[in-house]
Amino acid sequence: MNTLTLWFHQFGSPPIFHRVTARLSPWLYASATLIGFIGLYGGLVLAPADYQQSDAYRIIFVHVPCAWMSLFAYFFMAINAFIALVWRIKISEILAMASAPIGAVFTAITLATGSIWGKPMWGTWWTWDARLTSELVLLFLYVGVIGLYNAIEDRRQAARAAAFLALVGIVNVPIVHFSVTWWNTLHQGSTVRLLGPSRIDSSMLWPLLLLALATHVWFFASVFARARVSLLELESGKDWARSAVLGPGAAHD
Amino acid sequence: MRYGTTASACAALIRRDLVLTWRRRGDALNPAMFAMIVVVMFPLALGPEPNQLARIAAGILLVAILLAGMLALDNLFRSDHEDGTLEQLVLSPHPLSLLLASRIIVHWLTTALPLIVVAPLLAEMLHLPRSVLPVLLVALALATPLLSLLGAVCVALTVGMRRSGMLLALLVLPLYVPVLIFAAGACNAAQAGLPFLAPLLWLGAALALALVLAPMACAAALRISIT
Amino acid sequence: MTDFLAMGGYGAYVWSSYAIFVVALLIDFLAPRLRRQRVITDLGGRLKRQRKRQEKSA
Amino acid sequence: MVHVEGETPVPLLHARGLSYARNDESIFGPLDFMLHRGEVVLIEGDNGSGKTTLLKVLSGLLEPATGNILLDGEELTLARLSHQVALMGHLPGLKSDLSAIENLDFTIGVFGLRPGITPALALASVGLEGYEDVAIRQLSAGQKKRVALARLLLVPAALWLLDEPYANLDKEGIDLVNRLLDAHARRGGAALITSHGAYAFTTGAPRRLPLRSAA
Repeated sequence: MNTLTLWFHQFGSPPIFHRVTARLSPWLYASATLIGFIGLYGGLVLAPADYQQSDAYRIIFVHVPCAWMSLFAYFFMAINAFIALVWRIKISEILAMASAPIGAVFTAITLATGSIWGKPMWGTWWTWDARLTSELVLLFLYVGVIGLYNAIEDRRQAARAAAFLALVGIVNVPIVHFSVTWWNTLHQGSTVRLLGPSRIDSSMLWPLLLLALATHVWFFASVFARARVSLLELESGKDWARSAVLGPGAAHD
Repeated sequence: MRYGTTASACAALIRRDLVLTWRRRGDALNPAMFAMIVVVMFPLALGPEPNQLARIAAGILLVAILLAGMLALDNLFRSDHEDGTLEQLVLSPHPLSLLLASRIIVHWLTTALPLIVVAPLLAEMLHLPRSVLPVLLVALALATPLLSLLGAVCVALTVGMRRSGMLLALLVLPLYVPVLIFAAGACNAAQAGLPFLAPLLWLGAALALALVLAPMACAAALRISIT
Repeated sequence: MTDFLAMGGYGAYVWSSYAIFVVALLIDFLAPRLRRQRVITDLGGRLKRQRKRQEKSA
Repeated sequence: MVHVEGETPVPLLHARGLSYARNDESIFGPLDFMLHRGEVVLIEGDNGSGKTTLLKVLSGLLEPATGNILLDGEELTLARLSHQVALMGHLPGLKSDLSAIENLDFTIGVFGLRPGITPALALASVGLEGYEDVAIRQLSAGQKKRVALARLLLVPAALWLLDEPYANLDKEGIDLVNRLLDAHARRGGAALITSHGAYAFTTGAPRRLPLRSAA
């Protein structure tokens, strides 16, 4: 077994996963907020006003990274769901279910900031723009996975059922995106491209990329934190979990 | 607090139902999500043109919210019937119609209220003219308790059956027709600038009537179907 | 500073978007910690009961 | 036995010519019996002889086809009766999302509280101390039955109608039921129990009420 599979195998065992992520978590959160602040500073202060939308376009520095993140979270969920269903690895089951609420949060942020951005640009809060509509359908996919996971009593079975739904959903995401854009071109009444400012020059690009990196780091910090809690809940019968939760005293009775 | 009086029984029932809903608060959002999906379907089918959507917005909203309310009816008695608490309720010394009335009110609070809260958001999606929104909300505030009351009678009749979902829809929807007509009538009148008070008053009268008669009918129906 | 806040007249929209972003991430940060607290209290209760049962049967 | 000298005591429950039919196929034939305070009666009969139906009729859930039921000598009406009668069926009658204490608090809110006992005391007397705030979902079938028994202890009902009280209970559980029945009888209550043979009645031979299926 070469070092990579050994590492991966070790990472799969709950106590080690718990310890490693517990040590990693503060660093991840700290670096995410640090990079985020730098990006926000770049986007809000340094970047010049857009000649067409003046300062309203600065919503892009929140809207676009969250849109990318909502898709990334779904892929992360789907990959873990696949591993969980095929190799029955408990950790990837938990990671898949932990990433669903985070993806839903980022999708909700995208929708909210998108509709707020639409108000000054188009005069109405909600526009049936192709990307916003497919983002809304993505939110329903997330709600479906979370709803199914909470509806079933037994945690392991719930995770497997919701993982299967996530896999079915992953096929659906590109199809929805394609059909919505086709639907949008069919009714090509909509005018200017809402989501991008007329042109992206470098002074706007690097804050955007920094914020995208910050959201990705934040995602891993949050998915590890949530996974650790569900792991403790699932393994509360075992000694390692009890000693991790209640201090070494409680473990041996 | 003296135990065993009718007031304490209704209070205990309301408190228990609210705690139960809080324990399952994830499910409380299901009717709202269902209504949102149904509303999103229409622009996808009919096209996103704001003025076309605005004309049919009130109607779509009312139908979507009525259907969502109807779907939520099913768990009014089902879980109680399965774990035996419904039998205990029927056996209680207090007037069953009062207990069922408090049950229906809590059910309305936990299912229809989120629908009314989400209605402005859905109205915005369908570009409903801003002037019609208050009338729509008043119509919903009168129509949804009416639906819960009428629906409860039908649910009581089908409580023993296993696959009662579709049958419940067939029983309830004809009762919904007048409610829908008056609610939609009020909204369309408001949209056309005509006076819209009359249909709302009709809804209010029907609600007052149902508030008194429906719990009794529900109690009688429950006694029939509990055997 | 004030024109920075005004954001070219679109201050309300820009700052509300950023507020939603920060609040949502805060909720995402707090949710696992609250759940962890609930898991700890549940586990504590269960251990206490187990110890009481063992004493009773011992 | 609670006896007033010289004058026959008024029976707690008096069924006269009681029968029940479902789509006019008789479930149990005309039945006459009296139940005095302090008595525990065992209803015997094989499956399908209408034991559960009899309990439901006596509890007022079902209308009898013929005959009537007197409670403390007066005609039975549901409102008056329910303060006196507690029915424990096969289903536990507990909400699985709530904890044991929450279920019991709801019960005393609706059915009233017998003086001298609290939910916590009732749970302790059925051997479930420490399980007060455990959700019913996490309890075993036997423990759920014990919470249902605790509910019986809490309500001011004089007449207990128990349908298969010994089901799902271990040896210790069966002793618990017998102890509760004795205490209830000594307090001046009465009980009607249905059981198809699997009973371990220890305190003296109970009066039996054979229920022949009417076929």
